[in-house]
Amino acid sequence: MALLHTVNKSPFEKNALESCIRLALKGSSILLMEDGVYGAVKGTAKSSLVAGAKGKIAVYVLGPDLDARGVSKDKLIDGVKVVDYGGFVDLVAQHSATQAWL
Amino acid sequence: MALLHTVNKSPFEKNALESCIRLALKGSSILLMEDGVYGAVKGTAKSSLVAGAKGKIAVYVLGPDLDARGVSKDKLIDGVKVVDYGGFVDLVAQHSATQAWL
Amino acid sequence: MKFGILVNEGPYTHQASDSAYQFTKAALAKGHTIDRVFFYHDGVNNGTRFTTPPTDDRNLVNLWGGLAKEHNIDMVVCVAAAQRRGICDADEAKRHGKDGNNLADGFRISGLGQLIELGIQADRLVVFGD
Amino acid sequence: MKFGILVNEGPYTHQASDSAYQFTKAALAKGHTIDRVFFYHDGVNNGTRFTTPPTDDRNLVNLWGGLAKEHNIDMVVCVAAAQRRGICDADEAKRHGKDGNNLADGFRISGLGQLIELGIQADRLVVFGD
Amino acid sequence: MSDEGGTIKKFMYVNRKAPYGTIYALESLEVVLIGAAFDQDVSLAFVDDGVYQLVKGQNTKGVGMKNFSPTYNALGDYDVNKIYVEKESLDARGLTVDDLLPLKYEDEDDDWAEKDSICVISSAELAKLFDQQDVVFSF
Amino acid sequence: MSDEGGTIKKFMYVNRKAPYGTIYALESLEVVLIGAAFDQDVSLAFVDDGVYQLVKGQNTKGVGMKNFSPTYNALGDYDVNKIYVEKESLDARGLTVDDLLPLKYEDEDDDWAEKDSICVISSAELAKLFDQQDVVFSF
Repeated sequence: MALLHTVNKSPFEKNALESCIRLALKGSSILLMEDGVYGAVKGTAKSSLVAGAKGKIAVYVLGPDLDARGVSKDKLIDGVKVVDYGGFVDLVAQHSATQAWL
Repeated sequence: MALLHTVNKSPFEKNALESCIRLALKGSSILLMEDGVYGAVKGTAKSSLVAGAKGKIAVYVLGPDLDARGVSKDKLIDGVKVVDYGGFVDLVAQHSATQAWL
Repeated sequence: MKFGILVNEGPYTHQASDSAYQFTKAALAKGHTIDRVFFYHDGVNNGTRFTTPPTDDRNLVNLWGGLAKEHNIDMVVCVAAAQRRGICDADEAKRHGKDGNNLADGFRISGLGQLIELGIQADRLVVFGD
Repeated sequence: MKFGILVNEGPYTHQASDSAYQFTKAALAKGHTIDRVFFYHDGVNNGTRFTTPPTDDRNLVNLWGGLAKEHNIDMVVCVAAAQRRGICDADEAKRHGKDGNNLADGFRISGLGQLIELGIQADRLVVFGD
Repeated sequence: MSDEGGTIKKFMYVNRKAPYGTIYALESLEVVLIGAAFDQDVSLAFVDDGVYQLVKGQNTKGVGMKNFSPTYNALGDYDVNKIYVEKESLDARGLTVDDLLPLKYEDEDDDWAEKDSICVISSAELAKLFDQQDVVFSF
Repeated sequence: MSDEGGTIKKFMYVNRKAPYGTIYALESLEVVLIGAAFDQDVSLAFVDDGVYQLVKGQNTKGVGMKNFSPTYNALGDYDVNKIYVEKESLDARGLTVDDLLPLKYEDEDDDWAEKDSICVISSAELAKLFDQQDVVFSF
């Protein structure tokens, strides 16, 4: 059993994603949601955060939040998986606890 | 006449101070207030932001906010000036307009 | 599974309330139960019936209230946080000498102990905030 | 000089309301005038009389109201922002079919035009937010 | 609606926050639309995550929120046509002007030709522009 | 007050925000104090700007706000004595444990000796600690 981390802040505006990755144990998962979804985009000044964590942590992104912000799925960093709210529920159930990086 | 910029966010948590310094014209002033006062402290991972801006921009810090947070004045970066709320009012009056970096 | 939900921000200002609502609906649709939704910090502002959002926008207070009614969910507004922010029911109004109250249908006011209890009883606690 | 003040956050949750209050007091003490304090976004939550902060803490709603009375300051709560957040006066309550209202003494509800007008008329506009 | 006896001030609205995660983008736009009736010299700046407000293709059906991005298209009709986007902010986010809404206005002084409202400028240019303002709104 | 039939869960309160600028630090502390009555296995973590909450010498007279930092001293009396501070966060802010409140508790299992509640640990150690929790509160 491992933790599910949720990050809802843009990595350009706040340090939440950076801190989450620093403190997420290998084998845990991160769900990027709300303004956090910008962290899942490739070719940005912050892409290295998620790209660098990939071997150690499974990274998910909330599809409805991508759509709201006009981020098309072909812009996502390779290996990032898109889930809907039902998938979010499943992730919470599958992990031992959820830690929100607010 | 030049702008007074106010920054009320910690430079460790948010990008406001960094953006303010990038977009503040030479000859303008910055007032660090609320959680922004942490940006005025020397010997931190973010001290270079204010230290690097000093030749170009006058940097002020709000004393009551320093006191609330237990930051003693001998920890401030050289050249940063401490003002109280009255001094804040004077700064607003002395500059052509105020820009808040929220 | 039994889920507990913590909402830390008011409606509209932050997406937290929307995200929590969508999550709660999805959890119910998957057959999970929602032990309680606890509203803390500015989250207490989800519980005022004085809200009138634009007609072409969602009404989050009513959405939460409707969900509570339909699925019999306990929705608790923290009393200490509510006092700081001007949310009260008839009892609270009387206790503090207020000339009215604004708690919406489907919500109740109670203490922080209800949040701790939720943490103990629920299989999972999910936090939505700023 | 004539100052205009814009407050974008509610009391307690963010320091913005405190900072704006301290600034306003200091400006008055220096002989400046305050053309208007405009409350926008969650700032409208500064204008509810249902607030009951802990007795050992400051009461920001009353502090603002007192300052308005003492110095005859126009304090305007934005109507659109107030509707989203459940702040209303008697007129607004009637218009939207609410069974009560919660606007505090010293505040009035009006439109965003009052903010633009403030920007035009004041010598300086100072913004306090999150 | 301007009864200020001809006072024209330079108003700058600075947008630094992403849409939807918080309401600042939406409520800032509401101020701009009301303000457009006052005959001031209005500019908008999109900096940092504010540039995300202008990204095209927004679809909020899944989050249950109101999609307010079409409203930016109306700015031209309100004579709000000085829209500055910081190049450094676009670059950091892997965006170009082609990712943004194609905001247009009709130029009254040039035979009503349709022109682009968005002007991508550097930090250095934007800093100079900020310095010329009489009133800077930030939300 | 625990009527849960002996369920003991690991509760972690994560504090990542500075005091006074926002209310999260204060209202988080209020949850910890109420929660202390429930006989759970409680830990507090101070990370990022959360470490500023514990800085000593806070004086809020000038800002007109309530100084709540003395309340941290009471945590030991409530049997809340596992207080973890991330070393990397202290280092980045130029702080050491000497800048923090000297939080103490009386160890019931060791002749009531007075001990330090604060334990400075690395990111790697804290990550392991987070992973063992049943409930993680963040505000």
